[in-house]
Amino acid sequence: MDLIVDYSLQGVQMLLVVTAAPALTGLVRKVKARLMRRAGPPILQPYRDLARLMRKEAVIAANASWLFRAVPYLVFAATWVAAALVPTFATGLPFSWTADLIAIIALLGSARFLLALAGMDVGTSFGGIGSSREMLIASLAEPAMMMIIFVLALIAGSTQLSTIAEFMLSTEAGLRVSLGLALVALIMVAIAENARIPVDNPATHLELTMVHEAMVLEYSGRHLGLIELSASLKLLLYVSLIACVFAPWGLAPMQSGLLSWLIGIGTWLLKLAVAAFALALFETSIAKMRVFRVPEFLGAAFMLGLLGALLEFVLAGF
Amino acid sequence: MNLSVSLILIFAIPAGAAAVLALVPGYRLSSRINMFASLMTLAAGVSLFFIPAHTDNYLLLDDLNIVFIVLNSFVGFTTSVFSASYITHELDTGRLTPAYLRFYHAMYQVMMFGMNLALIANNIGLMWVAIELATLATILMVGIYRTHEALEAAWKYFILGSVGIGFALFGTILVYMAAQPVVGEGLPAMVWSVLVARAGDFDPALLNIAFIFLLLGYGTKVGLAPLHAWLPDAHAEGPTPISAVLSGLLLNVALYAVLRFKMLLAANTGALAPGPLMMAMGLLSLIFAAFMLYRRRDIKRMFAYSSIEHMGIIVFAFGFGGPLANFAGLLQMTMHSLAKSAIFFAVGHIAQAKGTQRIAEIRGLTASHPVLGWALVLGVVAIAGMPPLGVFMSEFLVVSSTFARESWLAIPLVFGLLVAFGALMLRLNGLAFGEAAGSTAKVKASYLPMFGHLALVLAAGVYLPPALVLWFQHVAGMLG
Amino acid sequence: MPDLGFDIAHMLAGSLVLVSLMMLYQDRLPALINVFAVHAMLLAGSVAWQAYVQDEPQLYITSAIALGFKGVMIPMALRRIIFRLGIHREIEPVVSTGLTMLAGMALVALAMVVMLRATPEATPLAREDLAFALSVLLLGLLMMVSRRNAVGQVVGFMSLENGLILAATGARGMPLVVEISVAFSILIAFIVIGIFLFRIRERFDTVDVQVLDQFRGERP
Amino acid sequence: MTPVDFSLLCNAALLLLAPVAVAIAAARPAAWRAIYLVSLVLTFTMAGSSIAFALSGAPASSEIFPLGIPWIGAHFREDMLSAVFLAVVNLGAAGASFYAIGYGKHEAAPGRVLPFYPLFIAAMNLVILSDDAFSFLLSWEFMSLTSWALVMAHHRSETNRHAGYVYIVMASFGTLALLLAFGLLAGPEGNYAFETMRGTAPAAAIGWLVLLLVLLGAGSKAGIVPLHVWLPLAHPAAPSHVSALMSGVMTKVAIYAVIRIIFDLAGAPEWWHGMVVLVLGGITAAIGVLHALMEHDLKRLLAYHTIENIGIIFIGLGLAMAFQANGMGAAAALSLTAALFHVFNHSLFKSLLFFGSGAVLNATGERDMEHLGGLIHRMPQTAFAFLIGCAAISALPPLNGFVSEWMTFQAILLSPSLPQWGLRLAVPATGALLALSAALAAACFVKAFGVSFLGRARSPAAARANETDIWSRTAMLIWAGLCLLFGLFPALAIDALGPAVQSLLNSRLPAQAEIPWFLLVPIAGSRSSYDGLLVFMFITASVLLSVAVIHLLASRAVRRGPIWDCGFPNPTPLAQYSAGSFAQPIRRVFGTLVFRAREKVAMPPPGDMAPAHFDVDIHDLAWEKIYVPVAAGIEFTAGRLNGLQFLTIRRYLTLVFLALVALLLVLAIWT
Repeated sequence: MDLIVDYSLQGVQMLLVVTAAPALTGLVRKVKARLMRRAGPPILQPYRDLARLMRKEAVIAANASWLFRAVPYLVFAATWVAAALVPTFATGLPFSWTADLIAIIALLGSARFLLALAGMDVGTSFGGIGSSREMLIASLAEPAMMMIIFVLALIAGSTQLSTIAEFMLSTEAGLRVSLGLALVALIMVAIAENARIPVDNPATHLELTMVHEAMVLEYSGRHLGLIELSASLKLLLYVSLIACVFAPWGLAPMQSGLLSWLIGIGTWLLKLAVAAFALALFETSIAKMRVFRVPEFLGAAFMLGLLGALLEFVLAGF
Repeated sequence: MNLSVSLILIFAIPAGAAAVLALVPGYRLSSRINMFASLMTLAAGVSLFFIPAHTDNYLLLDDLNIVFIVLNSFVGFTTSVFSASYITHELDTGRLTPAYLRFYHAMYQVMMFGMNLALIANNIGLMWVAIELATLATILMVGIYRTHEALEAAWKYFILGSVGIGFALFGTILVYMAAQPVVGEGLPAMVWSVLVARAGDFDPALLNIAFIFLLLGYGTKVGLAPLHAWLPDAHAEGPTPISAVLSGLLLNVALYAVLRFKMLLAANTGALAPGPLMMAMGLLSLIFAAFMLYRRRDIKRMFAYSSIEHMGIIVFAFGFGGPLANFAGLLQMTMHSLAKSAIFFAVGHIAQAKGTQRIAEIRGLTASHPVLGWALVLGVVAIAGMPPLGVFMSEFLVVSSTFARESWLAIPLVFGLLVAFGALMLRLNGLAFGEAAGSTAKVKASYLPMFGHLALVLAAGVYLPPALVLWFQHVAGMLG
Repeated sequence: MPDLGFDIAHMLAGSLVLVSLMMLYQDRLPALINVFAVHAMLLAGSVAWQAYVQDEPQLYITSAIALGFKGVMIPMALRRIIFRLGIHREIEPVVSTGLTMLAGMALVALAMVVMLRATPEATPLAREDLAFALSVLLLGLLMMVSRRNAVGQVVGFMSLENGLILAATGARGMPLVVEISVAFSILIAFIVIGIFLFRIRERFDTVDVQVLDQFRGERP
Repeated sequence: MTPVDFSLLCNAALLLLAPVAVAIAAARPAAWRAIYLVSLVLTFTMAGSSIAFALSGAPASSEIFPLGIPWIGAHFREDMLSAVFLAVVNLGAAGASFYAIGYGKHEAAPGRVLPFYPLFIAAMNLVILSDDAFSFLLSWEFMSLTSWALVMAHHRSETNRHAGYVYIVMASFGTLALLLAFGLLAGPEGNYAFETMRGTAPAAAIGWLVLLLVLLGAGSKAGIVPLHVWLPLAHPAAPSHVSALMSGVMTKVAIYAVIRIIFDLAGAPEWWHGMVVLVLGGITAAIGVLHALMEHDLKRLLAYHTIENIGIIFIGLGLAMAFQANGMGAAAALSLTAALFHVFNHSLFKSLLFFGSGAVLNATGERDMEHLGGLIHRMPQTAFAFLIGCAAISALPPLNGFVSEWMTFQAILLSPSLPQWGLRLAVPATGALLALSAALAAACFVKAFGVSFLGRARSPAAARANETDIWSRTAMLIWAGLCLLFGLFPALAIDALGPAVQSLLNSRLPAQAEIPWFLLVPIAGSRSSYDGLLVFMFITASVLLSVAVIHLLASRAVRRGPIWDCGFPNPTPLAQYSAGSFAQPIRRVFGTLVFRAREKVAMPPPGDMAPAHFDVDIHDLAWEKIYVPVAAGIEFTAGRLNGLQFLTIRRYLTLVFLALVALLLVLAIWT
């Protein structure tokens, strides 16, 4: 019986993330539009976009390979699995042991690897530019992320997200400088990873500044739909990640009842909304930076993370 | 038949053969006689294993010189085989005339006579005479082509060699002077076995000076830097069989003399330790020759410098002393003789095939002459101290025993080895590989001596027969 | 008698050193050859005296060789060579004569220091003789390295060899001395007549070793 | 028959194969396949027997022959550690042989490859089996020699000859350094048998010297920075199956040497020894991958990645040393297991990638990626296998490369409990370098795969390429399958490594195979866990689900059209993003620091129709700051001393004279 409940909980989480993801994107867009004194599309617009894209026939370049067609599915699957492994409303789900934080980040890395390859498949200059820049950003963001993971793992003694969240909920955690550093760094990484302003602009098709969009330029139809959904999922994943580590309130512990799960879902949605507002506010108040400033941006994130890690390493003995 | 007669035979056969060869006009016959006489000498040398140690006022047979004699007669024999095929080509190209060949063969045996006599002599005066005889014979051989370069090399060899002769004689006289008050006047004071037995009572200071002169005198023949100058040119300009004999034999004979006197000094507690001097000169030769290898343009001259390098290692090992280093020195000497003469065999044919000795004009040998080319590769790899060839084992022992006792001394040693290695491989790269240059004409070569030597070196790198090991260990113990 | 024997031997050996130094000082070939003849004659005297003192009659042979061969024949031959080649005018020492003399003095001093310290128990005769012989040897070598001309070098080599004979005869009862002196004489004859003049002149028309040096190996 | 006897027998057969190969090359060149077939059978049986031995956990078996140094003899021994490395070597060799059965057809000079190939494999095996210093070094140098001969197989190219030269000199340098290390361990009595070395731990004072010499000796073979310069030259120069062996396997033999000496022979390590190794590993990883990114030659790129992976392995080894020095057995076991597992994984995917590059080389005649492109259409199976290899080496889940890197990270995260300050600072810094190199590796392989296999063909040769032969393809696909297999079931390998780790550290990871779902739990479940199988199953399920949903409920129509490219498609393939342009952003970020990279743009003046030129200067600082000066120094000394060949006789006499005077002076002064 417990087993069925456990598994269905996991199923719920999987469904939850995939359904909530477009809404998060829609909310961010809506808030941004409102902040710019535009009406903006409705929050549910991304769902309609997705539905339309899915129904359309896919136009593929004549020389596209099988890889080009397989990548959207693979990217979506990897991102989805990764997102489903981050605790959203409850910790200790049965499959949360499958992958710890390092593996989740690596899964995202797999997705990005494939997407970057797809960008190069047709053999265009835009695809190449996008892949190249995406990998540059990733190669700087991943070490920074790893430093953040170090900090968390050192504090919580684990890289398992459920354990970290439970530790953060307990009183032992307290306020630490290194945690603050890690939070700032994590936000910076999240911005870069999700191709948000100031690193990239998800709304632009202005060639020279594109990163993510340049990479997926050749996609259309259901393939594009899957990639957009993956992007939304990734945003959701990072928000959930920040939420579960730095704001773990409301997370249902293991073996708890229906009520706490509902509370968990409720608080999680609330957190998403707050994050969407914050993100929109941040994006509207800042200008996109030049691509070659990105290393500095991520370098700062890396330094913050390293600083946090060093602090923890050095203090660990006391 | 009483085998003791082979004590006499090992130098009597060459002497007789020299006399015969001086009279035989046909070069085909004389090269056969040369081979046969060398084979007989080898047989006599091998038979020495079966007779008891011998000591009288003139001749000495102990475990130390058997090693040298057998090695000497063996390489002498294989070189005579190689020489037979080599010389024919020289006659064809007109570099030598039949008259000169007659002289050449006679001198070859004179040289063997001198070397074997030097090795078996118990009398230091006799040894001196014999070594000088061998030297003079080689000087004549070096100049045999009568080109400007050959004459110049012979002249240089002659002058430097004569000074060396003088030094060695002075050293010998000093040893006599040291021995005379103890042993008494006359012949016994020049008999090595007597000297070494009573060396403890000699005047140490006189022995010291004597050793310096002997080291410099015989060291000139060994080719130790800075006394080496004759060696590269003599190797480069003489006929290749002579280069092989010089590197493979004459250097060893001179080294043998140094070793004998080292033992004499070691037997006197008051005398200075000969080791450090030998080690210093050995290291100097090694490092100097290693650097000199880089700029060589003549293939034979390059391998001559490699001989200097190896003699440096060997002298270093003997100077270092102790059973392990002495063993390593003996092994290194044997391996070097075999490998270096094999290289010269290959180089001789290569130079004949390509019509030049210039390194720059010999390229891609493994492509144009696969057998010769790979033989050269194998030889150079052996001489550079790569496994599984024998030099690797001896260098392993030299370096590791040095490192175990005097760690810091291993650093210049290793440095020199590495520098020399770099140079040899650099040249090998150009010689054996790349697009073939020059003539690709087939050459009639006798591969047997070459591959015979290399096979021995290869076998020794993996497996040393216990009898040989015991023998070498015993000799290493004698050397102290 | 031992005293007198020692004194005379000492005097003869000492004069050999002196003559060696004189040879260093000569800068003309004919004069050098003359001084060398004196050197050889002194050696002959010394050897003869040793033969007498040691009662070793065979040493008279060595003495005779020194006198006849090195004191007379070789100098004559050399003189003929240099006159025929027209190089009798002068020789060019590489370093100045003064410096060479100074170096010679230093070498003699070194020989003395090394030898006299070396043989406290040896008979004084042998000891002094050896010291002088070493000096002569070193001076001969110095001569060889300070002369550019081949004749000068040969003379240097011969005086070196005179030192050897001096040492050998000074060694009481040393066997083979005569044989060695004969062998050395042949060697010198070899140098002077055989290889040297025959081959070198055949090829190079001069006996200046520097010309030979042009054919050192490998120079492009 | 004991395991060691069996392995020795197989190796003897391999050694005997060489003369057969010579005969074949001379008499019946058509029969070349036999060599590879026999090598395949022999190595495969050896791999099987050593795996069986490693799993059995049986005691070591040894053998002494009266060979080598007479009074020591040739000692051979197969214990758990050697069994692990024998498995790695022979599995790699079996793969290479299998591949070569097809690939060898294209070999221009089989006579220069066939005889040395079995010798090379045997030499590597013998290094691992050796149990005394002499046999070890003999096999070690023989391994260098035979691989040098293989590098020189294509000797007509100047680059290859240069590569061979640099290689053999570095190899000799390494051997001499190892010789000195063994000299230290053997002590003045010359106890060269490992048996006696094990018994007598060296004095603490020389421990650092042993470490230094081992790092110089084995490190130069493994390719740690700055001793790596020969590696990107030599590995690509050899025929591709040999490159796979050199990169995938021979470097592992060097790792074996490090482990054998440091963990087994040299006694307990000091903590800062671990730190040195760790930091070197981190630097090596980062420098290696950055060089790889700048490289456009496919095989050289792979060779530089070998350097990176060696760095990762060294990080694991350094951690193990540091933990072991502090008595933290479990953590040390984790680190060492991670390192060993990475050794195994790297041998798999690096061989695979070299196989792929060999296939590309054969099909197109090109190693330069700027002339490739679009090969995925022409060589789909090769492309697929190569892609798996790329993903594995980029440490992407669910493949095997990720597992070992993940374990290394887990080991790094255990380091706060280390007491030393130096380590506490060095470990996170190294972790950052490790993370950086992992991310850069992914970038690099996007470039490698993207430029070579994707896009449009940049040269006619690439456009005409044909899929490679069946043997090579099968070898590649099997190896790709292995990469996946050990990504999904890492517990298989990790448990097999257990006895070896146990024998070295006296502690090991808990057995993983009993945990359900093949979950990997190195320390404790609450701390960290990873399950490649489940991840893979989830992804597969998600893919299937989304394909099904979309195809059933939405559209499945596809239309092929022209390239869109934002409306400006350029028909010439040269307008594609090239390898150089792909690497440009990263070069901008790291280039000035690591390579002193300079970009030169020669833009013609307005109106001039001449094409603009763009050049990049990349410098290998290790080469320029260490090797070039050393070579110049030797050259200079040789030049100065060379004058001594051309002196006059008088001057030579002067030398003799001075030597005499000097010695007499010494005598006068000293006595």
